[in-house]
Amino acid sequence: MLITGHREIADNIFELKLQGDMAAEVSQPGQFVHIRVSGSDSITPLLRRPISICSVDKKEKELTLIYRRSGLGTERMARAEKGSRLDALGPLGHGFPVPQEDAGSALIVGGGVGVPPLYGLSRELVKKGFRVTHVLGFRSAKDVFYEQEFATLGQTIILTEDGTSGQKGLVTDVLDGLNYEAAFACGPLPMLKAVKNKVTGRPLYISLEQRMGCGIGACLACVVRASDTNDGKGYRRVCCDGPVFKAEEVELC
Amino acid sequence: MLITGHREIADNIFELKLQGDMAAEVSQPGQFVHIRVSGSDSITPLLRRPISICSVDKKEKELTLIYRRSGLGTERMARAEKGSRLDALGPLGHGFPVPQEDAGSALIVGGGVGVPPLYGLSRELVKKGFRVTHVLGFRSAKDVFYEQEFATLGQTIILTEDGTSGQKGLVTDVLDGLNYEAAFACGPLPMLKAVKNKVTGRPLYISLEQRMGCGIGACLACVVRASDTNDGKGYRRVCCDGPVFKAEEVELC
Amino acid sequence: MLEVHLPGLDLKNPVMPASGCFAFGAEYGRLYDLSKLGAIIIKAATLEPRFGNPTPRVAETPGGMLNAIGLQNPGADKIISQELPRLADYDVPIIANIAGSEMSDYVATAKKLSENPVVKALELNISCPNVKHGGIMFGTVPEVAAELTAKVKAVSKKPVYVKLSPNVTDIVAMAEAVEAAGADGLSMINTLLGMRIDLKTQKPVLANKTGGLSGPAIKPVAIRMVYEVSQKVKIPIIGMGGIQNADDVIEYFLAGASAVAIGTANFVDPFVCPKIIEQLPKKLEALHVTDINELVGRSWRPCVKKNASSLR
Amino acid sequence: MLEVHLPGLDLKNPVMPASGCFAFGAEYGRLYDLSKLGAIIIKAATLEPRFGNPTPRVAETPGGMLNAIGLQNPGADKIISQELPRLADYDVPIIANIAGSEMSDYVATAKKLSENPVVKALELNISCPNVKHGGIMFGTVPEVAAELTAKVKAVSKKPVYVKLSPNVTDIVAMAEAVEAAGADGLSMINTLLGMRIDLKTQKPVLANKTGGLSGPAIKPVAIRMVYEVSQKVKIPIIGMGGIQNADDVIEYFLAGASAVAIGTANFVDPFVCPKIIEQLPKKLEALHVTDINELVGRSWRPCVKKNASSLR
Ligand SMILES: Cc1cc2nc3c(=O)[nH]c(=O)nc-3n(C[C@H](O)[C@H](O)[C@H](O)COP(=O)(O)OP(=O)(O)OC[C@H]3O[C@@H](n4cnc5c(N)ncnc54)[C@H](O)[C@@H]3O)c2cc1C
Ligand SMILES: Cc1cc2nc3c(=O)[nH]c(=O)nc-3n(C[C@H](O)[C@H](O)[C@H](O)COP(=O)(O)OP(=O)(O)OC[C@H]3O[C@@H](n4cnc5c(N)ncnc54)[C@H](O)[C@@H]3O)c2cc1C
Ligand SMILES: Cc1cc2nc3c(=O)[nH]c(=O)nc-3n(C[C@H](O)[C@H](O)[C@H](O)COP(=O)(O)O)c2cc1C
Ligand SMILES: Cc1cc2nc3c(=O)[nH]c(=O)nc-3n(C[C@H](O)[C@H](O)[C@H](O)COP(=O)(O)O)c2cc1C
Ligand code: FES
Ligand code: FES
Repeated sequence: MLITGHREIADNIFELKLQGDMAAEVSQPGQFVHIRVSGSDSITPLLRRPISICSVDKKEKELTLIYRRSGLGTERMARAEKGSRLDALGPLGHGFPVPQEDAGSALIVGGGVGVPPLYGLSRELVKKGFRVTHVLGFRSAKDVFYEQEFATLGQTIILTEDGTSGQKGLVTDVLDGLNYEAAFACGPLPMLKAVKNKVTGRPLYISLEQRMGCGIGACLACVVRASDTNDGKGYRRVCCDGPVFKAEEVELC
Repeated sequence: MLITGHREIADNIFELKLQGDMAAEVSQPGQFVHIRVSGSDSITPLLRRPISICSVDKKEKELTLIYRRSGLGTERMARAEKGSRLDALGPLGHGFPVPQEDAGSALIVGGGVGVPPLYGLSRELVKKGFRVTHVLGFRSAKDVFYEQEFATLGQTIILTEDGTSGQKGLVTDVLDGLNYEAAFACGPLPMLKAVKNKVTGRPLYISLEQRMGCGIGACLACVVRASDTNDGKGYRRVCCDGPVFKAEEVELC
Repeated sequence: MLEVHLPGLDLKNPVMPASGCFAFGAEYGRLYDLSKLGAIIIKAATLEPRFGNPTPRVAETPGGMLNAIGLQNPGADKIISQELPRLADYDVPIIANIAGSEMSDYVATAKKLSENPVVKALELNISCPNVKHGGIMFGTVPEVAAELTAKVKAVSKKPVYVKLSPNVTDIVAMAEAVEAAGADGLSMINTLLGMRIDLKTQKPVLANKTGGLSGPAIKPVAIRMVYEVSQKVKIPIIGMGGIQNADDVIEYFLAGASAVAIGTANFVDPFVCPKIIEQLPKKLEALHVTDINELVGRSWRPCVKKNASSLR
Repeated sequence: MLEVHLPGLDLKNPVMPASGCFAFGAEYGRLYDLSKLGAIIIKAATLEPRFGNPTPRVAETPGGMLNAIGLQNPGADKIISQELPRLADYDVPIIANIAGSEMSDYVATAKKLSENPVVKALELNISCPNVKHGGIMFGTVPEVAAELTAKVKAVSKKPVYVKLSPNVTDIVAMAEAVEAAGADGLSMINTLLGMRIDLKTQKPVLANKTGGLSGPAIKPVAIRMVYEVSQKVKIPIIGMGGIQNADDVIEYFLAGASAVAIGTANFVDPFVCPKIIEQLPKKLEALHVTDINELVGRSWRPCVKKNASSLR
């Protein structure tokens, strides 16, 4: 796909815009693309990198991704220049289900680079008439991104671990007082577990991360155990059965 | 070094200009640089590529290289853009000895991408007052380069295997009639052998190619046998004892 | 020019996805027509279903990857009832990869799968580095490998290709032992045993600690083994390990392989198999080769075709 | 924080160039001060001079390289008379790598070199894949390796590190055998046996046909072996194979190495050794480690330092 925009929006956090026909195929917020960072004749890094679709602009045929520069692959990705092309496979996986009717109130909980797909989700929910509350946790002020974007969609509570921006604390510190009919979360595993404990009696959808090989369901690298011990398969693949699951469908460990 | 120029001057033949302090250290025509084509965090291609210095402009601190795009490394090299930087180690090796006095007549014989270092050599010889004759062989018209550049330095006989440019034939076809006191050759091994057979009773210097590891004399990848069976070491390293040798010093096989 | 005939396998071309990298074809079948493939080697089947190892199950390495999937599969019966019928719709031979912990598992699984009409050959996986029990002796002790091969041959209705492990001192001894025991062909190589340690956690990246190294990094090891073994055995070799493009396929043929399998590269480019199949004829023409079978073992065969000198 | 003490070796840092990749230091000594290095493992010495193999002797592979130098060296006597005196000028311990075709060669070479005051330890190369005679049995049969080790130990005036070959089914058995025979330490790993075939000539690129695979590609295999062996032996391990940067050095320490050697990377970046030595302290600080020796084997040691949890 063609890189139509690429900028650092927080400390080591990049917003990447990609234009191409794939945009038309995106069916749910929370799907991801699998990016080949190396050139076509390079073997470093060998594997593709999964990055969530943050939002999609079907008219402009444009996807927005947000990623953190951390290891070899994302460091390379950060060097990709506007105007050049990126080999992206997708859209992959099953994202967040957006109820087609019965608008109501939704809670969105995100942590770190788990936040991006929730932005696209929130836009869809708001479009459908939902009242959305966002609870977004970051390590520090320098890591915060998209605060304004979320704020225009609904109430937005920012937390940082060190208190340098928004409230000091973890996302789970503020969930108790909130009112919502369904919840959606994406972030590190400990956060998802804590959220799962807090959100009871209402549907909770979570997006998982797992190291991937193929990204399309063939290698079984990315499995998680199904919670139901009588489940026929016993597992789910994050890449194609997920990355989004109902919280009770899979074991978080 | 900084890439100050890069263009295709014949079919798959590129002229690359590099600027940097290394230019000041070049001491002989026929020395080479060892180029790391991959980025600093890439492992493809892993090894450096040896490319002869074609000519040096000490005032502009600029080296000119000419190379053929053939495999993985030179294909990458061909994509390097003017203004970007290239990791080059050098100048390496011992080049052609340019007699400090006793100007006379010299024969220069080159084949294919063996031609480049001979251009710098010819310039030096002409500067010292030598009368230089160039015999340059190529496969076909599309492979010929630097014909004009050589012509301004002295008589230049171009041969192509298919006769599409200059005379049809091999460089050795025309050597017999020529007059010279010393000869210098660079090109494929069969050519060097043939030249060695033709040039007798006069000093002949040849530049050899060999697959390299380190490029500086430490790994012994690039050895050739010494002709003298009583030679203490029994071998010479192309990268640091050469790449230029007196024809009788080493075995050509 | 790409047709290849091996025991039990009439292939329109010699390119097949490697076991474990293509599941049972459903996923890649959504991307392209599986009938383009020479064959499909399906994921390892065991007698009982297996869940496999904990995650993380993959890790990236320089020019390669480690995996420790641990033979996750739904078991032979479900493969037969749920996966093979779907594959019958394609015009492509299926090779069933068989694994187990005990000889009896292997034998029972081999019997079942070899009786299925969709399965055209078995690939006996004596080389999986990622399972705790069994496996290791089968793949590293020639006598044990030979015994297992003979037992499986005794029950199999289809030709048996034995998949060798590279983690041995003497690959030729392994190959000769299973050939003598009746193997119809060899698959080489399975993964090299490797490990990567995460500097942050200071522990192995893989939950299983060690894993199998695949990808371009291992190609020179595999080529060497195919080269050595093909000179010593008469049965054909399906070569694999690090194939990324048509040139790599030709390198395997020159080394002595009669067909090839592609694993890791499918993850890098899901269309790599059909792409290579499409590129091969052009590559062969450039080498003045009219039949890919001519290339088998050319790197060591003393007598090369008359026009070979013009190729240099 | 980088000081390391091994049998016979008091090193200011644990980083040394690997044998065969640094000759006798003269060439790299022109680029930087060799006293910066932890030690230098010099090129393999044999009793008699050797010319080595025909060229081409190196070939590039994905993420690695093959070499078949063939132990070219001027022989023990010339090394002692011409190379060692020059190395005496540096403040850096020298480890002499010893090779041979017969046990008696090894023993005689070991005796000579170990008597030289510049040599602080021997590295017994039982693993060179590139010589026709000898070598292979020494490096692959535990009993033979043990016998050789014992014989060399009997004559050596200096500690003996045995350099193991990765081309074996059971690296732990090899390590345990040479430890029992008196080895003071291990060097792991030598190169993996590999091959590359040239599509144009249709023959192996190397004149020797096969060669030893080194470079980043082999790192996961080496890490796995160091991890396995370090849990089973009490003698220290000099880890090597594919080290390119300070992170790789730390990965080797976590796996169980007590020092490291760097081979191929010197060809890619001639300053890689001093660069890594310079970067290590910063890397260790980031891991809250004050002494690199703390890291040895941390990936498998059950009990990690109290502050370890903060590192994750
Ligand atoms: C479905 C999904 C969606 C994701 N969406 C985003 C996103 O929107 N923004 C973002 O910043 N990150 C996202 N991640 C995490 C992202 O994939 C990793 O940060 C990235 O792969 C790290 O690559 P690297 O080369 O920088 O790190 P390296 O350490 O060099 O990676 C080495 C290997 O480990 C894998 N790996 C490392 N960390 C992770 C991880 N957390 N999850 C999965 N694989 C990993 C890499 O893919 C690679 O194969 C997502 C992960 C998944 C599974
Ligand atoms: C001293 C010296 C000077 C040279 N000067 C020039 C020059 O001025 N212009 C030019 O076009 N070429 C020159 N060459 C040849 C040039 O080095 C090779 O063409 C180049 O290394 C090929 O790299 P590649 O990645 O394109 O090919 P690949 O086939 O990918 O290379 C694979 C490996 O083989 C080595 N290799 C392949 N061909 C040669 C060769 N002919 N000589 C040495 N190593 C080789 C590569 O360096 C690499 O390590 C010179 C070689 C030497 C030894
Ligand atoms: C994720 C993954 C799973 C694998 N599973 C199996 C398997 O079930 N059975 C088997 O025989 N080989 C298995 N292999 C090994 C491959 O079939 C192949 O032998 C190996 O990966 C080398 O080829 P490559 O470098 O092209 O991947 C697996 C490899 C990978 C990467
Ligand atoms: C060109 C070359 C020559 C080598 N020569 C020797 C040698 O003489 N003796 C030896 O024990 N190992 C030798 N080796 C092996 C290295 O010492 C080292 O074990 C191996 O290359 C792995 O490390 P690396 O990946 O950092 O190169 C050689 C390796 C290379 C690349
Ligand atoms: S990454 Fe291969 S199955 Fe999910
Ligand atoms: S290339 Fe290493 S000695 Fe010449």
